Amino acid sequence: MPYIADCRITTHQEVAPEHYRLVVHAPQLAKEAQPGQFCMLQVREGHYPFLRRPMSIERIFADGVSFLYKVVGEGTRMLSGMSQGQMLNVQGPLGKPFPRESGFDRYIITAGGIGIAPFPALADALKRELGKAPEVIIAARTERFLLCEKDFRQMGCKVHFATDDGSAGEKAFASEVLKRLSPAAGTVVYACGPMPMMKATHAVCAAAGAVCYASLEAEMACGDGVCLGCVVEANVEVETERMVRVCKDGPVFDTQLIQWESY
Amino acid sequence: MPYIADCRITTHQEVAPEHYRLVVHAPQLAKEAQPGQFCMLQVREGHYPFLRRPMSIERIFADGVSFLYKVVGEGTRMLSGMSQGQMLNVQGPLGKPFPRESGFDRYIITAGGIGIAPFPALADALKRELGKAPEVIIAARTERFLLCEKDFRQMGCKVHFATDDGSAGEKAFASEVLKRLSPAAGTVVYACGPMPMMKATHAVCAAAGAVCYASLEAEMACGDGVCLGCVVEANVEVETERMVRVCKDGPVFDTQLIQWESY
Amino acid sequence: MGVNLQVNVGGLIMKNPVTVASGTFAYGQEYDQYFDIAQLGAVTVKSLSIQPRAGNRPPRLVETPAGMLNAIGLQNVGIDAYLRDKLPYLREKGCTIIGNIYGHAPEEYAELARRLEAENGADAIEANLSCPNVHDARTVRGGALVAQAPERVAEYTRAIKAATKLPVFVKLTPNIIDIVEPALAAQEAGADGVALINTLLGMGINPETRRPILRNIVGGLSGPAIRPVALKMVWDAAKHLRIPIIGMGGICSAADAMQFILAGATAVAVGSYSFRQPDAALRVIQGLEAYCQRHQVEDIRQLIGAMEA
Amino acid sequence: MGVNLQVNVGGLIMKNPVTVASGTFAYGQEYDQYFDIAQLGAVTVKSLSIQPRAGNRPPRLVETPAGMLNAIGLQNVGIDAYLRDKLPYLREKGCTIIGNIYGHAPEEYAELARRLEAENGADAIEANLSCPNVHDARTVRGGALVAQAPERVAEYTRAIKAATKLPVFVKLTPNIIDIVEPALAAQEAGADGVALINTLLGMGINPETRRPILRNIVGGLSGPAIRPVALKMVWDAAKHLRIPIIGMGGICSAADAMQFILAGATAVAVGSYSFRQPDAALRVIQGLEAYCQRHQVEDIRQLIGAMEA
Ligand SMILES: Cc1cc2nc3c(=O)[nH]c(=O)nc-3n(C[C@H](O)[C@H](O)[C@H](O)COP(=O)(O)OP(=O)(O)OC[C@H]3O[C@@H](n4cnc5c(N)ncnc54)[C@H](O)[C@@H]3O)c2cc1C
Ligand SMILES: Cc1cc2nc3c(=O)[nH]c(=O)nc-3n(C[C@H](O)[C@H](O)[C@H](O)COP(=O)(O)OP(=O)(O)OC[C@H]3O[C@@H](n4cnc5c(N)ncnc54)[C@H](O)[C@@H]3O)c2cc1C
Ligand SMILES: Cc1cc2nc3c(=O)[nH]c(=O)nc-3n(C[C@H](O)[C@H](O)[C@H](O)COP(=O)(O)O)c2cc1C
Ligand SMILES: Cc1cc2nc3c(=O)[nH]c(=O)nc-3n(C[C@H](O)[C@H](O)[C@H](O)COP(=O)(O)O)c2cc1C
Ligand code: FES
Ligand code: FES
Repeated sequence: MPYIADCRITTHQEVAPEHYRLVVHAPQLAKEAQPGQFCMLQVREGHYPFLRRPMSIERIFADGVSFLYKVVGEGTRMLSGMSQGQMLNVQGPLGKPFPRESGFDRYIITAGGIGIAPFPALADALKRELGKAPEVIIAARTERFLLCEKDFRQMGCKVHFATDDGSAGEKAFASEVLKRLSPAAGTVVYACGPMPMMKATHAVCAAAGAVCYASLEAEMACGDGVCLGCVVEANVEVETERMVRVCKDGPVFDTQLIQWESY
Repeated sequence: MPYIADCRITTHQEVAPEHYRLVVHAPQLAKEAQPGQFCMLQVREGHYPFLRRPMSIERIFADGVSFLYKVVGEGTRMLSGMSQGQMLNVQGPLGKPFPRESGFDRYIITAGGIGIAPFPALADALKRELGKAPEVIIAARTERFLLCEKDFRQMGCKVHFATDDGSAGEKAFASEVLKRLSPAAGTVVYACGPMPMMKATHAVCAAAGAVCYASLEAEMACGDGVCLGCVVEANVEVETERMVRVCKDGPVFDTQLIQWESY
Repeated sequence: MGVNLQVNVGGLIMKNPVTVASGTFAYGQEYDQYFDIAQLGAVTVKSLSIQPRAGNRPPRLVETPAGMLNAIGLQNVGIDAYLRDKLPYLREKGCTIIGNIYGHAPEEYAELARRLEAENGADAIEANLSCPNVHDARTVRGGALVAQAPERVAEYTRAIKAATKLPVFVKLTPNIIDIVEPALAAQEAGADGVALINTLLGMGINPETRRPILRNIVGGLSGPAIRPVALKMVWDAAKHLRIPIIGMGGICSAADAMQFILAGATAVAVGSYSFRQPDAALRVIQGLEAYCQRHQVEDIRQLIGAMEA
Repeated sequence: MGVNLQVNVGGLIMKNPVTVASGTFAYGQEYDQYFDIAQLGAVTVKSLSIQPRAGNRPPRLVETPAGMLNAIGLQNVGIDAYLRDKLPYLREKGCTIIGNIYGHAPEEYAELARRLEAENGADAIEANLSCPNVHDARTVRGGALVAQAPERVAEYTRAIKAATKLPVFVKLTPNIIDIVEPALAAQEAGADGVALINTLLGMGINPETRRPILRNIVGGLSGPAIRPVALKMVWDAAKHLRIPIIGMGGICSAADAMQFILAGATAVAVGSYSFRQPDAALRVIQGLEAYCQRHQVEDIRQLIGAMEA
């Protein structure tokens, strides 16, 4: 069950230009959170920004969680100005986690840019719970935005890099790297990143008969299924609805469910 | 000429409950500022609060100025959250300063509550320029809000206290203390505080034939004479206007000019 | 000091004057995770239509300075699923329910009101005659909303009143010259109250892509940004109406709610602010009680319309 | 890449599409302290009336979430003092001037326009038919503003057009169902452009004193809070008008200005935001140039109405 609390910021560091890791003290949240879930952060008191900002849970610790975020607008800029020791109002955990089912032959994570954020927690859980260290594809514009490599390596994951400019790993899209890894029936792929990247990932998986779970993004007001603002169009009806809420029915979806033609 | 600049906060301390002194590094401002003038502070980036906040200049140093303020709403609360080292966007100096004319027999300052803010600079200037250390009446709700006593004593000012609850000095209004000091023709009184206090001060001075200059308050948008939002009603026409702008024609007015009946 | 917060809104007894705005509280269950929603004066549910509605295509919302634009398009489960799946939860909790309804014609509103009464689905009806996101407000000129035409407001109100004995509130739009006209039309047609205001029409464009931010191009503006506009309309209407007003538009705090009550609202609704602060409405209730105590007001009804001009 | 920013607004050549909103820049001199105001596409002066006006009694303004309410009441020096004391400064600087005028009847507007033309007091006329703070918007029902009645808009426009050869822009109110109606009325009566929008009616109450915050009770809401509303009105009007639009309402940045241009505005005005940031309009100009360069647009006129729906 989600809850709302002022949480003390215990660590806040720039991990790459305009990319930050923020750790909050939140024992109850840590106990309930599952990889793939997210929180709504209240960046400021007052009316500006008016809405909370959704952020995936990056890692789950004994007494708190971390977020990994990129500054893209005013809300994230204001967030980046907060200091260790300050209180941040956090609502969560929200949304459906990544399914972690045993019985797959292969577990592959594929992340584009800041889409890497939910995966350290997932890889850790897959390793601990299923004894499977997933293979990880980390894609980014350029080398210095390839994040979390060390975390994955420490868990024993095999890491593949892809960059748009070839500054590290392959000069390729994440979906192309994925394709060369030859996913097949019996493979489960976890994806997060820009919409075109997830669309391409879905296509690769669908062609290969692999299962694909993607964590989608949408503008959110409530983060909790109330406002119906964050919907994406589904291929089939979900509980009589053709529109599915990213916040409550997702953010993680089996990609077969999504009507990718719209993107 | 006023200007706008990001100024580094060099000191920021709570001097009484909910009362703060803030010093900024602003050499140009310090060179131009006169006692009684004020600045418009931009409390935050973004659109909230939307308008700047007017603050009197408390002291003028070689390389900056100080403000003394009370937290009364969200803007001042946000301001109080700023830390030493951060940049504050300051517009100023604005408005007309306190006239500092020689030739008076007596110089009396009378301040109610946070109305004390503009007076350390004024007392200092009177002392330095005219060799006159003014008498000072400091009035407040209760003892711990009597501010700046030490500053005035160091300048050789005689200080009188008045509190609403009698916790220090006389249990009286500032205007009553003033009356007992017997201002007369040849006395100049400088006043700042809540409107009823300034109205009463004007009455005492008018009856005694003393000159009275008061620094008024009004909600301000531009602080620079543009919006016409901050007006008070004048007794006489000032440059063909019956409404005078607190920001540009004031904030310091000869109290004879103001139509006190409205307050 | 004991404070009476109970109000009578055109026959609907609310234990305190605070409800939530339709569409900002779904059917109550989600926010019951954060506070006991039975403490609300009433729960106003998302607009219900006869058939389920998928709503508009996404993107459907965007933040704006001190507010937000939405173009949900009345996505809702439909009256059947509401009565079957959503209502039991609210009734079990003991909530007072305002059933907000939306239809394509007076008959549909009447039918919805009849069903809600017959199946104990609501304790009062709020007729949404003013949703900017369903009629094609993008292209129709000269007032596409029922609430923009007083004679249509009267016609719809009469149809609903004929169909139910429940108190009927009519929800109006701020996109109008004089809010008093449709409000008086509603009153004369028998409405038991008016709900003011729905969202203001607005839009946003992404300059980088040169495309509208909302797929529907146009949406409804809500939040603190519009509060001064809503308050003015409530004050206008209160001067001319006998029937009570449910005031809404940007209410975030008890101080905001007090402005609406002083301007003449008998009850108030917390809307978009619940998205930021799910228990905002509860805090408003607590704040109103504290206000009355601080000001030694024994009965909040003494404050309705008590602004001293 | 050289970028052309020059636009022709119904006969008024502006070297860039950015002016300032009337009443938020006085007569230019104050803000010339902060930047060279001759860089503006035009300076739009505070509404001028035949006689000086003292305006409303204070308090006249209050901040609101992402905006402000004002009830200045068109305090101004009057046309004589303007021509004598304010104009020379603007002319010496080489500013292009939009003379905003306000009167009690068509004849007064005509007279003001005639004087401005005769004494070289403006390069175009903007007729303020929509100030919420002078007609008694507090008590008059059913549309107290000229801009709320298309036939009156036409009458006023014709009177002004008959009096001057200068381009005439008509400034309209957002407190209306369909902005296209008065806009078309203005166009058909010969207006050379419309200015959209004036402030939205609003109010505030201090709950502690139970008194209205503004002495006038009602004021006009401006600032980023109203931007989505203004943008929607500009887009609506642009679809139906031949004459150009000067867009305004909450513009703070070049990105905001671009939204209005893409929606169909030929020029834009920075209003209340200048109070926070006196050189905001200059930054908008610089930002528009940078935008065109980044998007490889050689002529900003290519972007007018270029939103892809
Ligand atoms: C479930 C979920 C999990 C997310 N997890 C992360 C994460 O772990 N790390 C991270 O850096 N970002 C994450 N995001 C995206 C993040 O929420 C946005 O980047 C952030 O809200 C932008 O706020 P802003 O004020 O800085 O930008 P704004 O000024 O609001 O907008 C800047 C740009 O970002 C887009 N944007 C704004 N809000 C959202 C939003 N809610 N969703 C998507 N795009 C948005 C705008 O359309 C605009 O293009 C997540 C989003 C969702 C929905
Ligand atoms: C020329 C001038 C000099 C000033 N100097 C000082 C000073 O040295 N120290 C100091 O503490 N305060 C000073 N003030 C008052 C100070 O500007 C306000 O207290 C401040 O703007 C309140 O901002 P806020 O956001 O905290 O309060 P808000 O939330 O905006 O308002 C809280 C209360 O303060 C009142 N208020 C808000 N803005 C103003 C304003 N601009 N003027 C008067 N009342 C206002 C409101 O009506 C409300 O009752 C001065 C005001 C003026 C006009
Ligand atoms: C996301 C969202 C959905 C809404 N859906 C409805 C609705 O279904 N029916 C309705 O009558 N009003 C609807 N509204 C309007 C609100 O009930 C309310 O009138 C408006 O938002 C103003 O209040 P606020 O500023 O407090 O949000 C909706 C508003 C929002 C923000
Ligand atoms: C303080 C103030 C004074 C104004 N005075 C006038 C005026 O004299 N004439 C006029 O046509 N509009 C006047 N306006 C309206 C503005 O010109 C503009 O239409 C409105 O503020 C919307 O723009 P903004 O949101 O950018 O401020 C005034 C607005 C403000 C805030
Ligand atoms: S963000 Fe409100 S329903 Fe998803
Ligand atoms: S604050 Fe704008 S004129 Fe004084």
